[in-house]
Amino acid sequence: MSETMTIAPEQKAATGNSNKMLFAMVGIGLMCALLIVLTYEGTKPIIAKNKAAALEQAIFKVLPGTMTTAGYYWDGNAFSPLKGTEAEGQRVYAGFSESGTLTGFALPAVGLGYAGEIRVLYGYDPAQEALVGFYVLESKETPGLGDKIEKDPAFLANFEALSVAVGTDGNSLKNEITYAKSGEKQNAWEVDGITGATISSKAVTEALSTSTAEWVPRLYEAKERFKPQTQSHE
Amino acid sequence: MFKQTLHISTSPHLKLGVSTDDIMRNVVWAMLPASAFAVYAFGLSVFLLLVTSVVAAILTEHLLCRWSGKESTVNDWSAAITGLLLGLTLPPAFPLWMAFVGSVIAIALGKFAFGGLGYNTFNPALVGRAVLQAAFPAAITTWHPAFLEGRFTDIASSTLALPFMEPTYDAVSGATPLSAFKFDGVAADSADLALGLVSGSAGETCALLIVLGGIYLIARNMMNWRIPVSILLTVYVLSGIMHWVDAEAYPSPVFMLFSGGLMLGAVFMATDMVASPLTAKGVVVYGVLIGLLVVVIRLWGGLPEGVMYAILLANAVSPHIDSALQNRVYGTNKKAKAV
Amino acid sequence: MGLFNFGHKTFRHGIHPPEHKSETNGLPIRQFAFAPLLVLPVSQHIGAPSKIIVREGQEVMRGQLLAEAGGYVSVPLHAPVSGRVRKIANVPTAKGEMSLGIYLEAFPASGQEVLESDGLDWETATPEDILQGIQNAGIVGLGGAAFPTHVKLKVPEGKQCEVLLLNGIECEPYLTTDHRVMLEQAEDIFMGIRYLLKATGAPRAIIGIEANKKDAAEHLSRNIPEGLPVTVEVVPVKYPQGSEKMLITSVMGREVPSGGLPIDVGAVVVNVATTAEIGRLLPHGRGIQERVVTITGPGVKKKGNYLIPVGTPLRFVLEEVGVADNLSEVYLGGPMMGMAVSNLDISITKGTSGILAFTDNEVRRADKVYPCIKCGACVDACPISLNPSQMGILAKFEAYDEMAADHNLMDCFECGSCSYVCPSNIPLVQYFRMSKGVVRKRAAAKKEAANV
Amino acid sequence: MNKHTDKSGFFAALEDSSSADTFLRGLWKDNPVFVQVLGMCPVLAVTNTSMNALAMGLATAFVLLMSNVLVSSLRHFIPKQVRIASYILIIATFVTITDYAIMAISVELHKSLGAFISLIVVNCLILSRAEAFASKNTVGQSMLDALGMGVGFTFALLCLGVVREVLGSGSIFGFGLFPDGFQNWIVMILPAGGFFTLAIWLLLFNILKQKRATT
Amino acid sequence: MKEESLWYIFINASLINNFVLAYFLGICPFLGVSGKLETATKMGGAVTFVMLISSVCAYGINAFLIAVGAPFLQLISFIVVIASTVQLVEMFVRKMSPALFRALGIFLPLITTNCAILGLALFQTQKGYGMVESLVYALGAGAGFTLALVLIAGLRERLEFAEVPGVVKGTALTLLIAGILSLSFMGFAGLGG
Ligand SMILES: Cc1cc2nc3c(=O)[nH]c(=O)nc-3n(C[C@H](O)[C@H](O)[C@H](O)COP(=O)(O)O)c2cc1C
Ligand SMILES: Cc1cc2nc3c(=O)[nH]c(=O)nc-3n(C[C@H](O)[C@H](O)[C@H](O)COP(=O)(O)O)c2cc1C
Ligand SMILES: Cc1cc2nc3c(=O)[nH]c(=O)nc-3n(C[C@H](O)[C@H](O)[C@H](O)COP(=O)(O)O)c2cc1C
Ligand SMILES: Cc1cc2nc3c(=O)[nH]c(=O)nc-3n(C[C@H](O)[C@H](O)[C@H](O)CO)c2cc1C
Ligand code: SF4
Ligand code: SF4
Ligand code: SF4
Ligand code: SF4
Ligand code: FES
Repeated sequence: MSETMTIAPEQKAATGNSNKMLFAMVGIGLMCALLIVLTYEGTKPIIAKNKAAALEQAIFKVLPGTMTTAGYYWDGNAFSPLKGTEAEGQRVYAGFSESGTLTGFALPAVGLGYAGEIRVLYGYDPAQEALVGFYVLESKETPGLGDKIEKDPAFLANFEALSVAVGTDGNSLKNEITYAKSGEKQNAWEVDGITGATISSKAVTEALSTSTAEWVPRLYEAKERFKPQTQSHE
Repeated sequence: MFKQTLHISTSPHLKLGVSTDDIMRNVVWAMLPASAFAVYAFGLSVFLLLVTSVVAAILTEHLLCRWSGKESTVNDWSAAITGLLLGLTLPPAFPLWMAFVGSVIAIALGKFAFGGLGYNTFNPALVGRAVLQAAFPAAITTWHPAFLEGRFTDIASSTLALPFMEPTYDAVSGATPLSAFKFDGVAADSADLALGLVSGSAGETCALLIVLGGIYLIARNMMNWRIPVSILLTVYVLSGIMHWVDAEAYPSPVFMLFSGGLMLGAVFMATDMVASPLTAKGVVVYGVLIGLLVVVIRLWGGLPEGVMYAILLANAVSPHIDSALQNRVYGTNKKAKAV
Repeated sequence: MGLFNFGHKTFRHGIHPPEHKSETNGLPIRQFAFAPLLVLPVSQHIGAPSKIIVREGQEVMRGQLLAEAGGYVSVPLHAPVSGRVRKIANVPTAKGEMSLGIYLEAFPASGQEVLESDGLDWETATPEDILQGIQNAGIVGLGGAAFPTHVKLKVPEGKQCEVLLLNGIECEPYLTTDHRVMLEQAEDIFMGIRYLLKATGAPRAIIGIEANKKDAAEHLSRNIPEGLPVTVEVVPVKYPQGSEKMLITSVMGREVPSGGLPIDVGAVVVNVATTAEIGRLLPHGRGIQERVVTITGPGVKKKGNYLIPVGTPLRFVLEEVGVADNLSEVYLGGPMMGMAVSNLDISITKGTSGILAFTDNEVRRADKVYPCIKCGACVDACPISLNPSQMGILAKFEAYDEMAADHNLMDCFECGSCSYVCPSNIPLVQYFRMSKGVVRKRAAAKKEAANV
Repeated sequence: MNKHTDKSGFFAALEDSSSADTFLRGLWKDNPVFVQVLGMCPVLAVTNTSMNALAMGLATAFVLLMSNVLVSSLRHFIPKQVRIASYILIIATFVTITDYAIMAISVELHKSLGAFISLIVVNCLILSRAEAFASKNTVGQSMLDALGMGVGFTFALLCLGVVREVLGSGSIFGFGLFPDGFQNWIVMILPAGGFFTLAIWLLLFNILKQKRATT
Repeated sequence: MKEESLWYIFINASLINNFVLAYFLGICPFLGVSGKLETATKMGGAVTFVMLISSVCAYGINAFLIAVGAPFLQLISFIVVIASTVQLVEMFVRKMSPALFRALGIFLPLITTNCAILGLALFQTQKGYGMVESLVYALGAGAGFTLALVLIAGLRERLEFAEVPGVVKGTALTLLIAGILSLSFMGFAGLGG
């Protein structure tokens, strides 16, 4: 059936050999490239959709009442709609309710925990001047101890209304988020820690503290300018 | 006149006369004061904990020997040491079933799998504890306070947790001096530390009684004094320097010496000769390495305490220490040949 | 005291077994009774056996030659008593084998006079004369090895003897012969030194003595003859300091290279009793007939240091001094290196420095052997700084070649310090003796195979 | 088209009793993990849950199957000198395809398998089957071999995954097994647990072997 | 956002998340050559060497692929480049230093199919490390790999003469040691942060 079986190898002597090698490699290379590109193109829309859905899911979790979202990035002076190539640290997602009112912003933050980086997404509502939601994107913390930051209801309750009021000068927080030992929370801007997982809960606190100190004043100032995506371009 | 037949034996005909089981038995004696204090400070729960871990260790050793067709080696006392030491390193209200599991692992994995007494390259008791710490991190970092009222009549609820079930902890639970320092910046009083008036693992709290046991063994030439001395000296000097640099951030060297499992580890665990180097020089390097790791983990690591990991890591390095620091064989260096 | 440099010079490692010397070190040397029948193996030394020159039935005088040297590494044998050669046949030896020897029946009224030949004047004799004289006198190392002394004294071409070291250490527990010899025979020792200095060409001599024999050290240093270049060096008590390698290290601070001889570091080591014998015998041209032996141990009734004729049967000796009923073990030599004997028909030889008798109460036998727990006691004990722990494990796994190649097995001189300290009762030195044997045999086999 | 080429069909190969052997060999006697000790990294790294183990096993089996088929069909076309390079190219292609496929199926799963999907490229099990079997046998035989080895590999991964998940998380394929309050043995899902579990499986195999040898 | 310091990257790759003991990368050479200390040391050296080189290459390739918009060729290019790098290094070393070649020679081809190398390339890309960070990461990973290998080799050499039960001998024992070592390395958690 196939020619390769009928052609005796000695017919293609020494001269033909390197040609054959080249031919084979190029042939295989082309075939491989074709297969890969086909798969890539075939799966691209599905993957993009999956990823977007996962992101939305997360945003909905940290911004209660959100129906639609829109991505922005900080270019140093102002917020512009996402183009897709910006670094993660520059991004922020705005959420809007059914009626189109701003429900808040979702932002990622990173802290160094017990077993490496902890990546979280948190929701900031400028109307309440508080964090209103919190979700762990990625963590390697010890199951049973450090992973309480994802599951412990008492700890998660911290982020239902964690005060991040902007100070009078407009570019810093009145009170930065600070850590308090379990059961010793006094103020609205303190995070009530987890006994037995001090390192992890402190890491989360620090991640939020650093991120909010940088972003919240900016977002608070610009909050009026965010509109649902359809008319978002300013 | 000579009725009896004479025995033939090969020289030397004299023996120092201290045998391995003597040493092991005496190590158990030396640990008894600290064990008794643990029972006194934490009550019935610790008594049950120690009994469980010792019995489980001896039972495991016996059954493994039987199963593999060897003569039982439980009467060399080494399994009892492993069990007792494991018990002493566990939190006072640690669930008994977990302690049982730990002892089985210590003997089966830490000792038997390597060929039994004399061949274990890691300290068996610490292998048991390390597995427990990784398996049940919550239980092993939950500390029960010392000197509770009614400790001789009540048993902590976590102690009696059902096998394979998560324990429920009594509401009262104390922080160890080390975690109090690391996470809250509070240093305990040195006298309290030395006398054991603090919370911590069952057998680690009373530094003085541990030292006493160590001195007894050293005096009877049953323990290598170089190991505890080099560990403690290293910790003292290093943490002294750090404390001098920044007294706020780093605890005092005395605090470092008497807190946590350092004394227990330096006196009874790092000195396990099986997993430590052979030569005098090697043993000092081993001690310094342990001291260094303890200081590094305590001051800069994520965990408040690092004695167990320091000893296990030094165990792993000890073959290299051994081969690097062999004595020079008599008459074989260049100097001798040059003469 | 200022007389000698006190006690910091010593070698690495070593052990401190209980000394047990006080029971006999105060007892002067006494002449032992003559046994009715002496048993004299012709091989009492390392090297070729002596060649018998007497016939069965022949009458011999005390001091008469019974056998002459069987070669260069060999010495003659002299009659210890006057009597008749009863039989020339196989005799029992301490090693347990039979070997050729002479049964000599003592005359009941044997006189004290000894046959003499031409003496050798130390001032006029040449070194060669002295070496010949030493061989003719049948002298072998009395320190225990029984190696022909004249061979050892011959300094090879190109080497130089810087120091003549006199071994008065006597580090074995229980033994006190050298101690008594130093106290009672100082004159003979100094005379012997004169011969030895001449024979070896050494400019000076050092007497090494352990600190538990300070009286001997004082006695000797006070009596050093005018102009004789001798010093006394006192070293701390530690086993096995009496081994020539350790002694050289303690006194001279040098190490004999692995596989080498003392002369490689400019030393020749001779035991003090050997020296005394040389000093006593050579001026009169006599041969060895008797030696000092410490008889002691918990099983012995009349302990002491006795001058015993060579060839006296062990049974006779024990009957004379009286032993306990529950006798269990008898050793020739000290308890650390000596050999246990089962046959009391063997006899005292030139190499016998002590006889120890232990009863059932003292002997700790058949202790349970545990695995090596890596305690390092043996490593800290081994004077050669070997790793007995590792070698013991290798021996158990029969890795003999690895022991020799990587662990210097052949440097082990079998002092037994490692076995003494091992808490796990591992028969370390016993393993090493056997392993050395195997290695030697393998090397010989290989050589043979190469030659074929 | 003669009888010979006919025989190389998949079903024909399956009928052949030696072919059944080809298939079963990978499953048990020459199990890539327990017997050949190949491709250990994924075995240890992604077996902390049964789901991961299954997914990784199937992904590897898929790559193995596809690359075996391709290598076998191209075996007369690929010159000897460049065969390893071609195999690597082919394997990398299928790994990339698998990678995207899994991402399309579930982002979550892709995240938990991490880089180990990509690392299938260097799993020597695949290269060794390509070199040792597919390059010398018919397409049908190679398929059988790949299926056998792939199933054997998946089976081994599951052996670890199930044990580790049951003890470490108290569940199997995510379904809780025990009543509330079961104490998870967290060490089992940590790296050390991977080493221990594999060691214990090997131990069991050794004991089994010893038992069989003595009887 | 907090930047990882170079020191942290090194400690993290070598101790905290050791490639062998925590990430299970390079297990096969780990099991294969950890029996003898000498070979373990050489293998460690060879792996570190190749890691450093392929780290730089991977950084360059990744930048290029992103620029041309063909991220799907990432894996295929990495593996091809690593394989060729190993070949080139092998040829280069053979020419330049026959002694080094004799020491590393047999290990170099083995490394081609070592997942630690490819894993390094993938991880550094995933983490978005720059050039210098990638190099430090490679150095840490190599050092950690060597450390794990050398420690196990020492223990295995010592256990060669031990009365290890027959059923534990071999791979099972090596895995048990690795497990205990992996537990011990957990003590480094949180360092360098
Ligand atoms: C094996 C192990 C894993 C641990 N994992 C975590 C962790 O993931 N997160 C954490 O905060 N603490 C972890 N810890 C506990 C910390 O070391 C420390 O004990 C605890 O955070 C102190 O909290 P406390 O002072 O409130 O008891 C772990 C401890 C061990 C022994
Ligand atoms: C075959 C042989 C040859 C010897 N040759 C010499 C020698 O030439 N010079 C020397 O000083 N000692 C020589 N010796 C003696 C030994 O070095 C050593 O003194 C003797 O074995 C007793 O030593 P010891 O009592 O310390 O065991 C020789 C020994 C033997 C067995
Ligand atoms: C372990 C050991 C201990 C020894 N102890 C002594 C000793 O205490 N006194 C002694 O004279 N020789 C002792 N020797 C023998 C010496 O090494 C050396 O052979 C002897 O002093 C040489 O003198 P000699 O040939 O006159 O006997 C010992 C040998 C060994 C191997
Ligand atoms: C001073 C000393 C300390 C010891 N420490 C330990 C120890 O920490 N853990 C242990 O399992 N055994 C210990 N042992 C007992 C013994 O060495 C141990 O059972 C062996 O490691 C088992 O082979 C110790 C023994 C002595 C003499
Ligand atoms: S017998 Fe050998 S190994 Fe033992 S201490 Fe003496 S010289 Fe060392
Ligand atoms: S003295 Fe005995 S138990 Fe101790 S290390 Fe030496 S051989 Fe081992
Ligand atoms: S190629 Fe990969 S799977 Fe194969 S032995 Fe090497 S590391 Fe292991
Ligand atoms: S990449 Fe493959 S071959 Fe290499 S160590 Fe990992 S599993 Fe083994
Ligand atoms: S008694 Fe010590 S060497 Fe002879």
